[in-house]
Amino acid sequence: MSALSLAHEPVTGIRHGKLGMWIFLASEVMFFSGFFTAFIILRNANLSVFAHGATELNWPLAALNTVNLIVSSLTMAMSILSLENGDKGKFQLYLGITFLCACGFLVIKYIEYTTKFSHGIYPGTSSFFGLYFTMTGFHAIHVIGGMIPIGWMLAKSFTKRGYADTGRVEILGLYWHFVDLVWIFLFPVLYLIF
Amino acid sequence: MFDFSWNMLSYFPPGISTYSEAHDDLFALVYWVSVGIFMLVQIVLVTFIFKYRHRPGHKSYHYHGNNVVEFTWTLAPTILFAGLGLYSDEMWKIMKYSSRIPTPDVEIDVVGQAFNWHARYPGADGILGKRHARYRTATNLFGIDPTDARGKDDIVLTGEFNLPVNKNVVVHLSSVDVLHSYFLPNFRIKQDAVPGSWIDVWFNGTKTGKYELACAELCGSGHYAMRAVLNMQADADFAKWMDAKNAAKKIILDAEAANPKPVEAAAAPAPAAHGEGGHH
Amino acid sequence: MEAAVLTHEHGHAVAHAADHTHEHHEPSFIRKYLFSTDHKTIAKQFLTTSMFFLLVGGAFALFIRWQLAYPGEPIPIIGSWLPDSLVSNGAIQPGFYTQLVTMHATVMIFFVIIPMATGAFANFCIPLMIGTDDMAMPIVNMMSFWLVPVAGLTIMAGFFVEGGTAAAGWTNYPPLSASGMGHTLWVIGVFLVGFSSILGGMNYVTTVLNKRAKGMRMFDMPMTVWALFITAILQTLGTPVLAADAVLLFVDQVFHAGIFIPENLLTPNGGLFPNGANVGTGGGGQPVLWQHLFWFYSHPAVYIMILPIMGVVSDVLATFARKPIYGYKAMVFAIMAIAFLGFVVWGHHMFLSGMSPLLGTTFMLSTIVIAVPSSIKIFNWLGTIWRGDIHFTTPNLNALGFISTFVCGGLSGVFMAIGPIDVYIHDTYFIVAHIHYVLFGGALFGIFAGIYYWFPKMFGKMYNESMGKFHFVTTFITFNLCFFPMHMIGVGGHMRRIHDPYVYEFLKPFQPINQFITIFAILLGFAQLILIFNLIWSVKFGRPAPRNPWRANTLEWAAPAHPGHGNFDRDITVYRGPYEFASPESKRDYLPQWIRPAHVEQETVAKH
Amino acid sequence: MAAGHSAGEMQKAYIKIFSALMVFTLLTIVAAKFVHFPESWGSLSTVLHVTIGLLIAVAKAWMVVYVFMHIKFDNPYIRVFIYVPLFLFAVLVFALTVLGGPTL
Repeated sequence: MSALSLAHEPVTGIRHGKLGMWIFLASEVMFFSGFFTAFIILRNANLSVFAHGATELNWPLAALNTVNLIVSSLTMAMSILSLENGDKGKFQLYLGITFLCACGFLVIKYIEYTTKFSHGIYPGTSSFFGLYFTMTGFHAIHVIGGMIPIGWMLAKSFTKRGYADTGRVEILGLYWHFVDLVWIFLFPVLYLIF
Repeated sequence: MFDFSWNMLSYFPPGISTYSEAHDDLFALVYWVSVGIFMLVQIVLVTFIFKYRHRPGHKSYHYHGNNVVEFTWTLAPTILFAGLGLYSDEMWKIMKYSSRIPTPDVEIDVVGQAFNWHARYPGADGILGKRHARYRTATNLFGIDPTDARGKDDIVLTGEFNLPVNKNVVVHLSSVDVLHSYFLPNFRIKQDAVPGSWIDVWFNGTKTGKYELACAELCGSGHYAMRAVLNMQADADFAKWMDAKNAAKKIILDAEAANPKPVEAAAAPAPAAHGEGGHH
Repeated sequence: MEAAVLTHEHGHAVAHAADHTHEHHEPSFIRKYLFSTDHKTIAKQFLTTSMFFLLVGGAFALFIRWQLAYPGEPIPIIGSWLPDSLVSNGAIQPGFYTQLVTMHATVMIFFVIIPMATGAFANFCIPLMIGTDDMAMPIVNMMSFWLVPVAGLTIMAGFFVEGGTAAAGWTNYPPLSASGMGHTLWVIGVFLVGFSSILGGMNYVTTVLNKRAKGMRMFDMPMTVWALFITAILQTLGTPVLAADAVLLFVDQVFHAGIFIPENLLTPNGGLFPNGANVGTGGGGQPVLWQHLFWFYSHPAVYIMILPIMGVVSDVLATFARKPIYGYKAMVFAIMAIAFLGFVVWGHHMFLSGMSPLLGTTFMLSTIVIAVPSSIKIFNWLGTIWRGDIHFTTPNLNALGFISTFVCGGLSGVFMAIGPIDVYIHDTYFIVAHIHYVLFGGALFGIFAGIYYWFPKMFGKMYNESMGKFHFVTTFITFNLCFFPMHMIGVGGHMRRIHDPYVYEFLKPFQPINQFITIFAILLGFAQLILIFNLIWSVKFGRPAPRNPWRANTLEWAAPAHPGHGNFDRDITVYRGPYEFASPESKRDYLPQWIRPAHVEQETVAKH
Repeated sequence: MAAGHSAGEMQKAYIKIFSALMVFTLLTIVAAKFVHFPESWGSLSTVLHVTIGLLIAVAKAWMVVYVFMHIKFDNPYIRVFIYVPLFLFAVLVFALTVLGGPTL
């Protein structure tokens, strides 16, 4: 039985997880496409409401978060590179920075949300804020979803056995860059242009 | 057991609008094309099933197909169906393009409300007053602008409407709560009433009589009973009916003018017939 | 806690294994049947779950039919068991009726046909037919299944909340669906089942691309795998849009943001609809936006339900006509064309929605073009049985029945594609007839064909052939007598989703037809018990199946009669296409994909 | 690791992209918040703001995908997973805005 050679190299030469992640990301693009389409249609129908809504948002905080995510993207890419070079210390350092950036992102998001609530602004305030909370909320869920495996890999790398699955870190990297990518669009669309 | 006919076309309710005949002809065309293809495929299928059934010693023909044949039976349906589509586009334009709506002889507003149809006639001045959603209340379903004098004499009716025959009728259609669909089977008309927008529907009825107006979009538990009656009248009869309505409205308006307390207009909607509980 | 239970059960299983002198290390019951990562077990889980939901959805349908035939009369037997909130004196109340039509469609689409086609068949067939041991991501696969019962329970829980379950039709159009706990549960359930679909889809695409057996090119794959592969692409790209739509509706339901709800709407009580738009700063929401996003998924979903079935039918027909598929590549390209066009035709569900008529013209033309690849498939199936050697086994009967009914369903679709005709037949029983000809006559007959065809491999037993044939014949006859007359009352203007049609004068003459339909609907429903009995009986008492009972060519028949974990007991290399029936190279009338050319030569007859 | 590229090269590429992303972020803020078009331009000014903002966002996204997500170095086959959903998104938006806009 064990002599069977059914399990062979991936036909496409791309690891299952990576291929699966790309398909998942394609799916994610469609998910956010739904939100962006709704945003475009409702914005065109209610220009003044959306313009007014955007002025209520705190764009400097969002800009800070943009920088936050760009830095985390860089460190994520560097951490993969370090792991491929076998540099465990640098891997931990870069992945650690990525994790911290993600935490920082969530803290800033928390400040933004609570400020809105204290001003009496909720998702039900208008269709603009309905979309704002939905889109940034789902983005934040994606950030949390990325932090779990980042944290796990980081913790694992401090154990005796360490962590050396570069393939998995690369897959995680793809996901993390996608999260950055969504924010790259959310930032101007929600905060800047109207 | 019942009146049964193989001819599906015989089930149509009598058509009485200017384009119902053209509509039914288009339907008949698609129907006979479909019946032709359907019979062809079924006959071929049954023939093959019978002719090529398994018998001992019989071996099938090892054959993978032929590109010329594939090309032919790709091209033929493409021409057929694309032709059908292009041909029908004219009918679509007549029914739906607002640029193709003829000059209206009669213009009314219609709104759906779970589970009733309401119509607004222009009243004595022959002009519908301005309306906007922000004026809408449970007693002012059309959102008639109270500041517009032309709207004062507008007449609102529920459940039963009269319209003249051989006139271009344009209905401005909307809804005050959920989606409804304005379905006049005899006129071959159906259009969703969408809350938040006004959609124009037009028809020209050619026969007098009482016809049914149905709601075709699920709008709650009372949806099934969201029925109204459309009374198509000869010109003179319609004018007489309209005059009577205008006179009645004038009495109310006069009383309102004399009495500082506003008299509840006859326009207030009747309580929904089947609306108990209704919406979840 | 979970882990504790697992180890506990595990210990038991090991003890049992020792008792029964099992040779191999036997996984615990939970690992083996509940949280298994084996694709065949997951396929069986999908199959049993959707069979269960088939009965539930079927029961709902019979309630609906009873009301249409005998409005106001108590439902026989069951009527007295139902609570007074749903029935009065045993007769269905209008509110309950709208819940029934909603739940019938929701259950049948999201919990029967989609899980059956893309859950049971995809899971069972893909790894076996491409000659591999399991899916690319077995744990993702397991999650994909377990989301389905969770979603099902979420939606079913609606029956027990205040106001009842969702009652706005399976399309759940707002503003009607924008309030009420039942609708919120519906939205959550659909989100979950959509997530299951996405996870399944990414797994199937990866598996097909990455795990094909040695020597198997894409164009060596059986039609079933091709169809499932393209379907999986539709699932991964279409479903997230529905998920986004569901999230936005949820935001409207819970926070009243006014995304789909325009300004100043009235509730049925005459008050203002709770809505961000009403507080002055808000904008007007757009009910039609929901429809666009919904149909952007749900039109491709129609193909998610039918494409896998087309693949299954192609395989079954080729096997039992003992003949290669006619125009294999044309069939593959037709599937691709259907999938592509499926994404650009959603608007034909919305001819009456008040969208721009220019968009109507566009969608009318794109929709009508989709008839072309569908007819290519029909012609190729006819070409496949042409000069064949047709064996009338139960799977083949169902496949032939599929062609017969699918032609009807496809042609009635042309009526809907043409805008001006759709204006009249939209939301009438003509549509109901069409959807049942496509999804019952099409998808379900194909599913039956597939269940019978792969039953021997799935359970290692043969099903009972006479019972199978009896099931087909009764189903085929009652199906047609039940659904064909719906076209006629549809042309007569009979609206769908109405609790009592006879409040309308022009529908009163149709009551006898409705009674006729109901009688055959009941017979059709009970005919399905034959299938269920046959399956259960055969799993227990069926005759053991041989390895390749149908003398078929595809790789699943190279596996042992009842394959265990890992599927195959021999190395699999593919040497030729999947449909080499009656090949002159071989003495036998079939030539499996896995037979070495050297081995074939030993039995080759002299070439002429 | 991307075949044929040394770690040093990759690191340089990452830093370059990172700097470009930072500059573009600054640019988008300046364009949106500190560049004002004349009042007389009316709605054209909004259109310009939206266009500039989206163009910068697309450029940034492209850089992330191309270098950080290794599209530049990886199997070209993976690009399908980007193009197909973008095409579908375009279809959706085109239908709803361009075709769905006019009432005829």
